[in-house]
Amino acid sequence: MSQRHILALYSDFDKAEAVVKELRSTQIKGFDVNKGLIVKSPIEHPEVEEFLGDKPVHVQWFTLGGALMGGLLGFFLISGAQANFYAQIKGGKPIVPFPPNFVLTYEMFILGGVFISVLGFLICAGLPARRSPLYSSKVSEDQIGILVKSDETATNALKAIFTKHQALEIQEEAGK
Amino acid sequence: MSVSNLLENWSQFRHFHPVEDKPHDPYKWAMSIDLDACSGCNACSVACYAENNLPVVGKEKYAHGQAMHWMRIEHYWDEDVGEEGGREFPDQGAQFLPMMCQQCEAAPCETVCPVGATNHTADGLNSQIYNRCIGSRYCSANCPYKVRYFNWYDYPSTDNVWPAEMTQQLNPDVTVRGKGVMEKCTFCVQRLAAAKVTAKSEGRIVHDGEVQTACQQACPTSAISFGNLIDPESRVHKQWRAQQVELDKDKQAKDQKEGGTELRGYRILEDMRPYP
Amino acid sequence: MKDIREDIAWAKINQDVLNSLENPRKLYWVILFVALAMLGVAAGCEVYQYNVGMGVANMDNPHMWGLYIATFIFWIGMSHSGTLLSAILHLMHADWRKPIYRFAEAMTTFSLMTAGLFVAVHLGRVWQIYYALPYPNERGVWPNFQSPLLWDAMAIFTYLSSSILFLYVGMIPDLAICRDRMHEGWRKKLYTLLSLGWEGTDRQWRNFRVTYLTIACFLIPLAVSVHSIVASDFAMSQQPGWHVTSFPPYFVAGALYSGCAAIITLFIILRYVFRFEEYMTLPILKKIVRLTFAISMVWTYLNAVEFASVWYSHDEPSKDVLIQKATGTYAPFWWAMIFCGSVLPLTLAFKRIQTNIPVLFAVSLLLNMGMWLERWMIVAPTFSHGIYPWTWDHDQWPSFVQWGMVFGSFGWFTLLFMVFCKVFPSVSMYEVKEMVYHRRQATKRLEETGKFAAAGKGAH
Amino acid sequence: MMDSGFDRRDFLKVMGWGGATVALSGCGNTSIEDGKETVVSYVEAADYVIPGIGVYYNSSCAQCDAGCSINGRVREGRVLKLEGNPASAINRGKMCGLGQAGVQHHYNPDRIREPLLRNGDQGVVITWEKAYALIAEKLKGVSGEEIAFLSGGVSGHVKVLLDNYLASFGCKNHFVYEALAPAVVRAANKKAYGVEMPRYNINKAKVVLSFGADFLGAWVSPVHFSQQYAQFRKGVDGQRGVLIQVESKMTLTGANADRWIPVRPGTEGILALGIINALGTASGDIAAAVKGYDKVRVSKETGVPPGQIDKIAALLKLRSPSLVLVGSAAEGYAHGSQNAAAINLLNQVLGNVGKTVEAAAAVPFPQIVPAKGNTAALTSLNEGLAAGKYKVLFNYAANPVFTSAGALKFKDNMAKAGFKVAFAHYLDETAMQADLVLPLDSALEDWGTQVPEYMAEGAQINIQQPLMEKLHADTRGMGDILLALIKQRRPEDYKTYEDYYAYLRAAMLKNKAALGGGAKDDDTFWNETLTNGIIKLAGITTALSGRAGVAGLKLPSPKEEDEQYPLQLIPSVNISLRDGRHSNQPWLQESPDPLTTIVWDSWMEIHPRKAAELGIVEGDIVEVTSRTGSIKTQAYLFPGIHPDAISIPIGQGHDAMGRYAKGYGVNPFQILDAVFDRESGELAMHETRVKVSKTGQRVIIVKDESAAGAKQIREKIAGRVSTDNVDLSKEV
Repeated sequence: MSQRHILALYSDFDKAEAVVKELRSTQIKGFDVNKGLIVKSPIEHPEVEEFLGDKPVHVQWFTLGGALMGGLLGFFLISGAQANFYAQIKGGKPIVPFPPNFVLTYEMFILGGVFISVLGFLICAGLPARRSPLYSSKVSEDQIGILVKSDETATNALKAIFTKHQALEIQEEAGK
Repeated sequence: MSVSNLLENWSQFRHFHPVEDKPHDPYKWAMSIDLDACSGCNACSVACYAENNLPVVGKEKYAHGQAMHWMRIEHYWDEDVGEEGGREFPDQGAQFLPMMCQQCEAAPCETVCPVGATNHTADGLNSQIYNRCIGSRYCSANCPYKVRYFNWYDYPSTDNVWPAEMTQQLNPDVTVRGKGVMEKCTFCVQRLAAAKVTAKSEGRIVHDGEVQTACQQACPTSAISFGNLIDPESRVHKQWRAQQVELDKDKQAKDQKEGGTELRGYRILEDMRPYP
Repeated sequence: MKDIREDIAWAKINQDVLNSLENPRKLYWVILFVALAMLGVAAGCEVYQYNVGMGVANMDNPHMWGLYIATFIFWIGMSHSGTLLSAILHLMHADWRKPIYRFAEAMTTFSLMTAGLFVAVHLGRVWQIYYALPYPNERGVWPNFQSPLLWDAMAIFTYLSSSILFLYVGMIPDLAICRDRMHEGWRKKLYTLLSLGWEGTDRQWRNFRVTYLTIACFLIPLAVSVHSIVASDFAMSQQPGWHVTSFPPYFVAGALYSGCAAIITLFIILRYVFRFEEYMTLPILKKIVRLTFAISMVWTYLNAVEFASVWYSHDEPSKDVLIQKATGTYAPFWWAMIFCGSVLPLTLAFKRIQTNIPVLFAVSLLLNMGMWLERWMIVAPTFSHGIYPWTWDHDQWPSFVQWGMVFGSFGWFTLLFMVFCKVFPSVSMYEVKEMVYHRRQATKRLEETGKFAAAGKGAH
Repeated sequence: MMDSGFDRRDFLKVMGWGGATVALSGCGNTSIEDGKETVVSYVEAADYVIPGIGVYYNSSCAQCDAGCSINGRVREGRVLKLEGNPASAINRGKMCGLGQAGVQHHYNPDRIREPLLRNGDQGVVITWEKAYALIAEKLKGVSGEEIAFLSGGVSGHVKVLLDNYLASFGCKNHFVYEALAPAVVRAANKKAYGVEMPRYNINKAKVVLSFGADFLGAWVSPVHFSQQYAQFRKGVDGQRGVLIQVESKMTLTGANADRWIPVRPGTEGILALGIINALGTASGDIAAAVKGYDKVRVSKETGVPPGQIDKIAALLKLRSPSLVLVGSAAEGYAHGSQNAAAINLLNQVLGNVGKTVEAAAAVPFPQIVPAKGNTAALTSLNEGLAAGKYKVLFNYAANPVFTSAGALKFKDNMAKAGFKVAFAHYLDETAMQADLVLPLDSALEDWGTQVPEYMAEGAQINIQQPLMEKLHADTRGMGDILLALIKQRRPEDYKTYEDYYAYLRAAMLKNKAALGGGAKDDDTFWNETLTNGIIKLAGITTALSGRAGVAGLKLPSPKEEDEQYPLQLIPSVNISLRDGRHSNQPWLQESPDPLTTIVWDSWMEIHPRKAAELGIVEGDIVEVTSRTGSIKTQAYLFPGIHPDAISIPIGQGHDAMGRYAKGYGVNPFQILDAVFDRESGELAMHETRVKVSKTGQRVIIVKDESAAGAKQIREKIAGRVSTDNVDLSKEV
């Protein structure tokens, strides 16, 4: 059974919210609201997250891991280099002096945190990504897009819902 | 690099302080200068130029303060002479003070070098690795005595520093430094190294007086003593003891007050600076 | 007065900002050309210095460091307010930062790049600069991790890379807009590549929000640590005038101060050159000016604290250095610094001045000059009046090479910055949209609850 | 010299035997290559070259007349550094900066490399054969009276050859000229003690009262005196010696004194008499002679407070033996001999003669004892030249065009000589005036013997031997040149000597017994001599004469104020530049003057008070004008000078002598008036009166000390010993 995409564009969040609510409340065969619904918006909008329901974000775990890894790596690299490779007394200080190593560890901690966070972001957000089959450049301007993926059978029902809520435009994947 | 190696070194180096835990053994080079004998004649300085291939920078660069005298003779006048309201004449002359790298035990220059080009050697010297130096000049900025000299120019290729004939005088045991590196008094490390090798091949340590620095050798009043501080028979050791100077003190308390034994100079008495 | 018009259409925002990428005023090209010429001066000086030796810069013993290090600190300092505006204000949900934070972040990045160049210029053997990197090698030779200079290198590397990432991550939605709006050509390709296929899906936004917040959280302590470490270059040394406990906060305050002043300057320039009057509005400027004023007072206080602690201490050499600063060769510069840094900002307390663009432009430049002088006054007098009396009062006036390099660094910075503004949107489009949206919502709610007064803060 | 027979390689074979004891670094036998300055490639090095091992050879320092023995480090055939020879009683292994710079004399890029013949303003390179032939030609038909030979102080076998050469013409015109020799003091000593230069035992004295004798700096034998000084400071009986220095301009010695006493220029003798008076121990005619010199008068005339005179007298009485020295500052006046006599009298009154002033030993070979230079010789030569007496003028080891008083107009007079030959290392000012310039070997490439003028312990003859192969092929040793010249005159007597080396060796071996090598065979003796670098002899000692009378002692009161020329010019002697013959050694140029730390230039020292009167600040370019001429230099404010005097150092201001000397500073000799010591006829160096005017220009003085003048403001960096009983030392 083939899947089809439909994109509907709305001019404001209220309408989009209403659409999403309706989609949730209506049982349409061949359309899973949890899997087949993507909302595209031009701005970061907390309400969107609210009406879409709780979806977990995992970036912070990357951050934690990265920061710890950076810090540990930094400290052991530095101490190891001092103690093993470069055993020279400087300024009457111990060979492996803690205070300067802490400073560097701190920097490495941040460096690791930032780098791995960004990496985590790319992974979690699925970037870089191929463009989805239906996209309107209006989404990056001022309109809210609702992209649904469903069986062919559900198409009409979905379209009806979109139209009901005064979609500015409905795009449909070319039929197969 | 093995883990055991690392751990072993680590525990050892955590306690590594040159003054307390690990005495320099068997050498700890040290110098003392009898300021009362020093007449300020500059012989040491010229001897240093001769021994260590120091460039003569010429008037213009000297005017810019770019002279390379590892050993410089300073003089200090009494405060009020010649000033308004002061005495008309000094009733004594200047106090001369030969100044060269103090080879600090806890050297401020060593910690700050970003590339580790300056280090403390096991025999108590503050070494400078010319090859490693990148010329950040932080060491000099942090040197309390300002006895580090930077190669502002490429002296070997500068006119009239070493014309062809004069290059023949250059001491082959000492590097001619190129532009952009820091240099300073080495306690004539080339002589020390040679003496140590000789002594080692004969299965002994270097005797007192066996090796002299160029300045010490030249000094007409023998004001400069140089030797191995560890060696209880060395002149330096005896002088230090007589003057009640101790390496690991940062303030040299005397049991007699002014008069009997005048204390040692090097005067940054504060934190963490025991001298070699 | 409102920070921004609330009825501004989103499409117009896109259009206005994108327009800046292609149609700036003519002045843009003038600035670009001047910057290029200034950079040429510096390049000439560097070639000369590289070939002949550091001596041509007129440094000597004890004046081992000159304007290079002073200007290095200046540029590092400048970078801090980008972080301040974008990260701190982001965490505090001050939404007026939104139209201006992008260029502030760019300023951070480019001033760090400028500062990095000074490290290279300053080195006696710049061709061996890689010795300072902790790269593994067969001989087991590592840099000296005890050196504050190495901390510096590390901190700056961290800061620079984090800033670039922060700038980039925050720009991805805008790059997507550019991608969508731009006609075919190299720009389109560039934006397509850089926008990573951003489509504004809910999943992307969700992760984006968390990531941006996380990096902002990291960036704040990082920024503080960076300038503390730069301060450590001095505070960790044993020289009088440098060995000051209060240096790290003092440096950070100075950094924020000079950065804010620079933001005012660039704000005024961008507003004019790229026709951003709609976005970089006077109320926002006013807010920055007030912030600057507050920081200037913090700086003044820390300055006073430093003097006072020296004054009441028993550290004679430090006292001498202070007296030398106020009365010696450097006195004119020192007093100019006090004037520019502490007296002049008092004018910013006047409301009329807070929105007077020509006056602000002049004042902001003078503030920056004051801050540059501050850095110089930290570096130079200590050399001319260190612990060791033999080298006292040996003054060394920097040669044209040093001045040329300092002069050229401004050209370099301007060049990078201006090119950036032409290639990337210097106003964050999506965030201005958010700002407009939220303000509108807030106004609507206020209208509903019948409260018409107090339109000031954005609502959330 | 090395044409055939005994060549360098043979010499080295011998040296390898004798030098084994010298080779401090152990198993060293190195080669001095005979191939010019070709560096031996390590890849194909000869078996006996051990790269990296330095070998040491003893020789003698020729930088000044003190006669220090040196120990040169030779590596891969190049001399690298000079150290002192510990065996010498004079310098005991020590060296001054001037001596260290000897290698720069040797390697100086401005040395003359070929004989030069004047052609207009140009010097044309000629061969040695041509040069010798030319000299022979010019001397043909010239009588002995028409030849003049001007030289610096010479001793040893060069002197013998020189004397013989001149004798072959019947020429008695050997003018021995040294610009800075203590000639007046010698004369006064001769009168007081019966010898020109007794031995001073500074180390045995408890108090040293020095009237302008810069014995730590540039006076007579500074390295030797410096060692004595160090012992003197430690004290004879544990009591630290006290040094009092009386002079108008502070010298290096003055700067080391416990009490520095500025006197009005020229009144040193009066002060000495005043001290004798204050001592009150003299009797007889001495007491009578000093009767008039009471404290009040002396104080008025010398400017020294009466209390100070009492203190000195008390100290001298308290601590005996003491030593009174008379130096150049006291002798440089028209009444210099009187000053010196008065000061020597003080030694007698204090009973120091025989204790701290002892008889010195002399070398028992009168032919080789040094011919001592003085300035009176130049004056008489100058007169002769002015009168056009001389057809041929030889010049060796002196630079009178540079060092003669401007008022003598020596340069103009020299032009009147028919043919002028200069034996020189560099084209100095005098060589520039010569018609024929013959290049000399440096002291490190030449053979020779040297007899120090000032003998430390016993007598000694210094051996000078080459430390390396000649740097330039076409230079010759002075001995070789003289030998070649003398062969022109007396071929029969000298034909057995291939070169100077052969002559020297033969001459020394002939006196083997007298030189202490009686039992040894020739080669052993010779090798040992070369190895040691010195020959120590018992020497002959003339006992010091009892006491000098006060007859003829007449000291003029200080002059009235001179309205037109209000200041006294003191040309000061710099420790490393001396009379300017070494100004082309860059180490010395860059070695700061100890008191002012100025380098590469001249300066005028002036008392701050006087400077304030004249509105002069440091760095002002001032014009110093005397009756003879004027020079411009920078002003340096210096409290260690009497306000009635200014001082300009000697040694700079060359307009020849190569890149390191030419064009730096000014030459105060140029403006010296022709005033002479009435008794000895020596030039009174300090008698020129000058006026100082500002030119309006100002420069920043190039010096090492900080602009603040190196005062210790806070805690003292260098501790200071204020009185006599503190033993100060400093650790690094």
